[in-house]
Amino acid sequence: MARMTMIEAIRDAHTLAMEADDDVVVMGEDVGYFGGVFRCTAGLQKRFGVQRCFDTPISELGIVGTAVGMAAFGLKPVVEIQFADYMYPAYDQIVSEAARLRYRSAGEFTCPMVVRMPTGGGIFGAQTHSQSPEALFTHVAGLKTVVPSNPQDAKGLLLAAINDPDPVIFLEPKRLYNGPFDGHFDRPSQSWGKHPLGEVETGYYETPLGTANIVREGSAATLLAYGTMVHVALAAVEESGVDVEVIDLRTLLPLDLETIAESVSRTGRCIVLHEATLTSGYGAEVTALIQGECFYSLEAPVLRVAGWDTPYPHAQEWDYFPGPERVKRAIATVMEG
Amino acid sequence: MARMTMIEAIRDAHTLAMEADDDVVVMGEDVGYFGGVFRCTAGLQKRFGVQRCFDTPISELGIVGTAVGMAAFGLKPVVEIQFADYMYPAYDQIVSEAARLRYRSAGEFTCPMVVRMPTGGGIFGAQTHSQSPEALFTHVAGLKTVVPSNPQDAKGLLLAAINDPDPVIFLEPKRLYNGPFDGHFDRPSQSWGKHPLGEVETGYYETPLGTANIVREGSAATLLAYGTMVHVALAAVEESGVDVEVIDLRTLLPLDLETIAESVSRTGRCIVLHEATLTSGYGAEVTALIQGECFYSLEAPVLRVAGWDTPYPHAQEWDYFPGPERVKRAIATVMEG
Amino acid sequence: MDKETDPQLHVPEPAIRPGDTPDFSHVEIPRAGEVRRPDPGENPQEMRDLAFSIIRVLNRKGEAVGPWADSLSDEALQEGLRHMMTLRAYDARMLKAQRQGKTSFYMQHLGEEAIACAFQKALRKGDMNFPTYRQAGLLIASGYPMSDMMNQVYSNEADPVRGRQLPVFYSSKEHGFFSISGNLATQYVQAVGWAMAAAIKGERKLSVGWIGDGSTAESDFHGALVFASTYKPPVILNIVNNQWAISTFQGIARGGAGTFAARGHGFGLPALRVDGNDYLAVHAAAAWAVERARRDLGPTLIEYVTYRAGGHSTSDDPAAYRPKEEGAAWPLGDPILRLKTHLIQKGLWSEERHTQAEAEVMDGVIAAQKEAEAIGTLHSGNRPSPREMFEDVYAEMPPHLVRQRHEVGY
Amino acid sequence: MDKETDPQLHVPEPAIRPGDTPDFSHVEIPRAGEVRRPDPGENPQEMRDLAFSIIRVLNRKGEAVGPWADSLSDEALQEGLRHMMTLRAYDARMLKAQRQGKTSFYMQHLGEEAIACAFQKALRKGDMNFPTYRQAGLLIASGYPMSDMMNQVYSNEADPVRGRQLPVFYSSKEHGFFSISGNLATQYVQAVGWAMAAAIKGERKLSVGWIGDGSTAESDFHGALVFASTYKPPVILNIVNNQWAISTFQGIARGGAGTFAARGHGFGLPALRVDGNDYLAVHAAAAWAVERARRDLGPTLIEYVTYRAGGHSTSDDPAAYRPKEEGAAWPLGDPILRLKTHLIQKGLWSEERHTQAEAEVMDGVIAAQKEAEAIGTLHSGNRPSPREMFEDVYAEMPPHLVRQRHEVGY
Ligand SMILES: Cc1ncc(C[n+]2csc(CCOP(=O)(O)OP(=O)(O)O)c2C)c(N)n1
Ligand SMILES: Cc1ncc(C[n+]2csc(CCOP(=O)(O)OP(=O)(O)O)c2C)c(N)n1
Ligand SMILES: [Mg+2]
Ligand SMILES: [Mg+2]
Repeated sequence: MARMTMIEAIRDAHTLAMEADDDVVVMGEDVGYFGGVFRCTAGLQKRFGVQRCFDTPISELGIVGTAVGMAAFGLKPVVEIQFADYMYPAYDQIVSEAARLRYRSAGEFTCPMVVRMPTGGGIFGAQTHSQSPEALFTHVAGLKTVVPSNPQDAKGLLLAAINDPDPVIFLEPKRLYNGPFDGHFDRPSQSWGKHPLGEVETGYYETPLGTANIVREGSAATLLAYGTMVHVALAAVEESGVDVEVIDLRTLLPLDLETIAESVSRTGRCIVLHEATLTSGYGAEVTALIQGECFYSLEAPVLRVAGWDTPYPHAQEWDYFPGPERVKRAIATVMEG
Repeated sequence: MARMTMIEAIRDAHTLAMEADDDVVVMGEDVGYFGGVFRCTAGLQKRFGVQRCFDTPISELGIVGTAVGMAAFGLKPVVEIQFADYMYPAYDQIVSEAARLRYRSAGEFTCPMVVRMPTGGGIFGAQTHSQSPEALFTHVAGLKTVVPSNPQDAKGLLLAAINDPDPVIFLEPKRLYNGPFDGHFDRPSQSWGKHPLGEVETGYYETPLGTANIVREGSAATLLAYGTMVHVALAAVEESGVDVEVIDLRTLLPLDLETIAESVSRTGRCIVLHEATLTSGYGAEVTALIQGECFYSLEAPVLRVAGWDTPYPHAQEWDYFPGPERVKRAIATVMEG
Repeated sequence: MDKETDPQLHVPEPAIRPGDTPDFSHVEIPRAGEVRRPDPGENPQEMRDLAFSIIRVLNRKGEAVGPWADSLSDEALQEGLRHMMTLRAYDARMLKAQRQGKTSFYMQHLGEEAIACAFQKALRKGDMNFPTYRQAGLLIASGYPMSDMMNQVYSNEADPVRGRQLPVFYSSKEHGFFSISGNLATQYVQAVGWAMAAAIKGERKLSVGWIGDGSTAESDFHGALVFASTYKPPVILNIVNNQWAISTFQGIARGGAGTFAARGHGFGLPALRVDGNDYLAVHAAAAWAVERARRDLGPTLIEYVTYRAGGHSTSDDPAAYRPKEEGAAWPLGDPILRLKTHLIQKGLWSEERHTQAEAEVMDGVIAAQKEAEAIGTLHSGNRPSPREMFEDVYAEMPPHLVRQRHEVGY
Repeated sequence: MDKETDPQLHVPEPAIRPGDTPDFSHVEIPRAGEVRRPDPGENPQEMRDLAFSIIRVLNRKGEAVGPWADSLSDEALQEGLRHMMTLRAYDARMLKAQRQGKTSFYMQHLGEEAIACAFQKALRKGDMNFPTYRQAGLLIASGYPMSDMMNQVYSNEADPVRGRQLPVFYSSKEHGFFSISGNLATQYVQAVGWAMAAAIKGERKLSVGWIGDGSTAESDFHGALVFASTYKPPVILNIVNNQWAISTFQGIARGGAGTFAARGHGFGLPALRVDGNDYLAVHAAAAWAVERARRDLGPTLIEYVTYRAGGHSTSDDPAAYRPKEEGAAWPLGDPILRLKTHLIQKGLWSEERHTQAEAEVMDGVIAAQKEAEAIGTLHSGNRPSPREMFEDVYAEMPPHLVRQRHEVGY
């Protein structure tokens, strides 16, 4: 075991994957010499050479488009989109190409590629450095979508994603890079230095895609979250004094519906959390699934706590961010229902 | 009143809007001299000149990107994306630019623009001529999303969309262009010639955005649909012999939640239909809203009938398309629940 | 400053529309043999002239002349003629099959046969094309079984892509033919990525991007040129300028540039412009670009000047936007006729042999068609199971898809 | 064919990295006054040379020489100097304010002040810039109130964009400054659309697209050039080549092209390359392009050669990827110093007046800052109400947003 921030854990995963497999290559804007604006790829170019880790022109289309070609050749490209907010120019290549290549060629050509991107707010990044576009990926057949919430998972999930034979969208909550964040923006920042999940297994391991993690057992209600919202959920639950179960989804697609349904059937109440815009967000899908699976156990409607249906504002960051107060209110509401 | 196909109704709306307002301009691939691959803009160039209706290079990014600039100048561009499946290159301009311009400039610059695109399957168009990407728009704050199901609505909704001060995504179910289609692919094609809604008001009228339409009253359950699925719903209900209410949503965002909630509270059962891929489809949002609004009236879980979570296949078109048989089974299931 | 003017939108218009008399006198066509052939290693900056002329080998008399001649043996030329004839016969049969309702859709190559057929012969096994829907010649020239092409067009049980794709969206890794997308231009940048991968691995393989004149306006075209220009991998970027993009003439996509080949100049890429109806010129240009790639000298951009003599697809009627006689007036002629004349002129062919070859070729096509139709056509006979609809979305079927498959009863 | 070679990925690298001695000897810089000035109406094909040189007016001695000189009056030159000094002082104060925690983020213009300041003076009311985040000079040169700029940077209650945008993402229709996006390049094609609208309406207004060297790789750059080349509306397309895109040197985006201006050649656009640190050269080139637009002669592409002397933003430390001394070694010098020298040389300015002007300018900036800070800074004082978060998503607030606003208690 070793102490790592999420950045270090991601870097470690890259290093191990590149050591294990010559076909793993890394590229993106500023990822080469400089090592990425968040330093997630620092040291890779020096260690593995410019042919395996290099800077690209500022063209998200080009990054993903060439990665699709590389993957079809037989490489395993791991590409970084500097912020999730900038993935749109690559969206066509992701949706129309990466996601459908195996299907339309009946397995003749495949696309084992990982597209990493920092997501979420909490750093005063405003509308172009704060978005959480996961629902735009979960709607697309052929993609897998992963969101880690801590260094231990980030490393294991990234290694599993790189090893996956299909394209994986790997969303990294940037507010968690250096420490857990429970939404109490007015308290001092935490670091991973003292958090139990900042203690990361050394060496190669995979955290299988498609398995959720019950991070707090409880019996009164089930709180479903991923990424930063896992920490918000935990804080809100402690503060609420209600015995709520908290599940970290980790992989949005494929979703570990079994674990979720088991929990909600047991507790009879459910809240889904995310930072992304409410309408047609991923919470809608989870809610629809749960009301289908657990209809006869539900004591109250499934509640969604999410970002408002507005762009992510700058000055009003903490009015936008679905923090512990909103979650606590939701817990109270769902317990009344 | 005049008999019109949906194509003619759309053409009529263009003509009236261009007559009424010099600032309305029309552009897109093949829309000028030729009048569009579906003929929706036929005659406009001849009538209004090449400065107001013209062909563009094959660049969906360029079409929408220049339209944003035109709209900011003060024009009201109405642009055609040849198939919804080809909107992805323009997605960044739609999501990051058109949708957010008013917000980020605090109302100083606005984007009164309509992006029309044919959607849906049923014409053996396979994965690149069959998609229904509405959920990719409803997730985006700042956009309105409209889906007409007949000529009368298509005209009125398009005129309302053109007159709207904000960007509107106007999705045209191509299988309805020439006639209603109830999913019985093995029966002769219908035309709008005999359908009551093929009788279209002449002259200028608007069908307000955000109002659903109860197309069949019923008491046993509520079936929510839009576009082609409205006709599938109606056929399935007649064949099922169950007294199901059918609501045509018409506008997905803003959604007429009031009409929907009133109906579902009354019937206690609900099915949501769409052709798009199930997971994270628009049905998820509607389901999540209904279970929230009508929780205590629901006798059974809200059911979704939708396209499978695969790309739209060619040979297996009718296995993919959510036709009347699947809807009837859903009616039976929801009535049992 | 000179006097100001009210600005106007300048919308390019083709010189001729239905009702007018076809007129291609504005198309500047140099004489065959006139364009120089620089060494493939020459500095691209020194060969800009090549983007503004047209490399031609076959002259009016059918002679092969000039520095780009002689890239092919007699046998290869005869084989080339047969490939083009086969493609044309295949097109004719498939168009008819579509009209008979045996499939939903078809796209033909009429007038453009030389380009893909000749280009393919400059490649070798291991190279990869990223084609558009109008390069079936690559498959024919690489010996892909025609019945498999038809199985794809018919979406029958033997369709290699399991009925999932629109007709003509073939895929064959073995034959260096990348799965066709349907979204224009997207594969152009993938071709560059594939070549980057070859470069990263140091494997002697090259890739070829294909794009239509109209599609060069798409973003992926730019992405491809930016990455190709930056990393200089072994890729050849082909632009097939067949004058039309559905109803839109090439002036709309080309705008103020003299030629599509000129697009390469902004990126420092060598750019050739080639007579696309001249089998020999296409092959020679291909071989030149292939040499650049194999010597690791970097990418080449090539524009083929040709004419889409048929409709865009079976859904299109070009009479609505261009004179019916325009095809006949096209000054670069018919690629099959031109190669045939050359072979006759060389004493390698005759009218009789040609008639006989036509019959043979058609027999072969009909035999393949019988084979395919015995398996099934779109609406009749064996077709891929609905079960297959759920396969290959992922390598391993995730639980939600298994569930959905069960709902369909499989 | 020559011997084959194993291909390699050619990854462009800057000549110098931290630890090396700065060396710009590979940057070819013509002498001031050397580049010809064609008539704006000349055929773009005849002026390709202009994309491969650098238009310069001020020579080493500070004299204005050559055919591009004399576009500005003495008063205008003095005003220009003051604008640049104001921008630099503004930057200094805002950088400090960010370090003091008064806002979250800032982006400076150090070394690039001449470009936006001079360009703006070639425009008139009604024209529209589509700027990036590094063109605040446009606002300063057009007389936009500095306290409003600061209100935006502080996201306070008087912020014209209501706290919604990242600092420096200004917006002012009145001052011809389009709302900044944050997504690189997207506005380049919008500028073309705006000019198309002006052309459609026949209104004598022009638009200006702005983009950085690195961002030319984006798709919107291509879209802009394609549409500009096709419809020839009154638009000027500016590329600010400041040598760096965050940590990436310009060779990565430029690839094999000699210059960014050369990108215009593939589209038949006239393309200039200009000394971006020479206020007079920038203004003269701008005026030339403006004349083209006003005479409806079509778009112009201009590359400004400059150097980003500061960090990319307050989140960036350039010492990690380039030598600290690189800025000082930049051969085109400092734009303020160069104009100052010119004015002194012309007898219009002196060291004393400069020192005095510096103090005056700083006083003005400090006064504006006091005004803005009296209203509030990001984390203290008056800020826009959370209620505003829900406004302007649409013209009229739809029911679901009203509901959400109520949830927040407004
Ligand atoms: C992204 C995208 N936009 C639009 C289309 C619709 N479309 C199909 S073919 C075509 C014309 C293409 O013209 P060109 O590139 O010249 O190729 P050609 O058909 O002439 O071979 C268009 C607009 C598409 N398939 N994909
Ligand atoms: C679409 C998009 N991709 C990436 C980014 C992140 N980013 C912001 S500035 C920048 C560098 C831009 O460099 P350049 O265009 O040269 O402009 P400069 O900063 O030098 O003025 C990058 C990569 C972004 N804002 N938008
Ligand atoms: Mg074409
Ligand atoms: Mg730069």
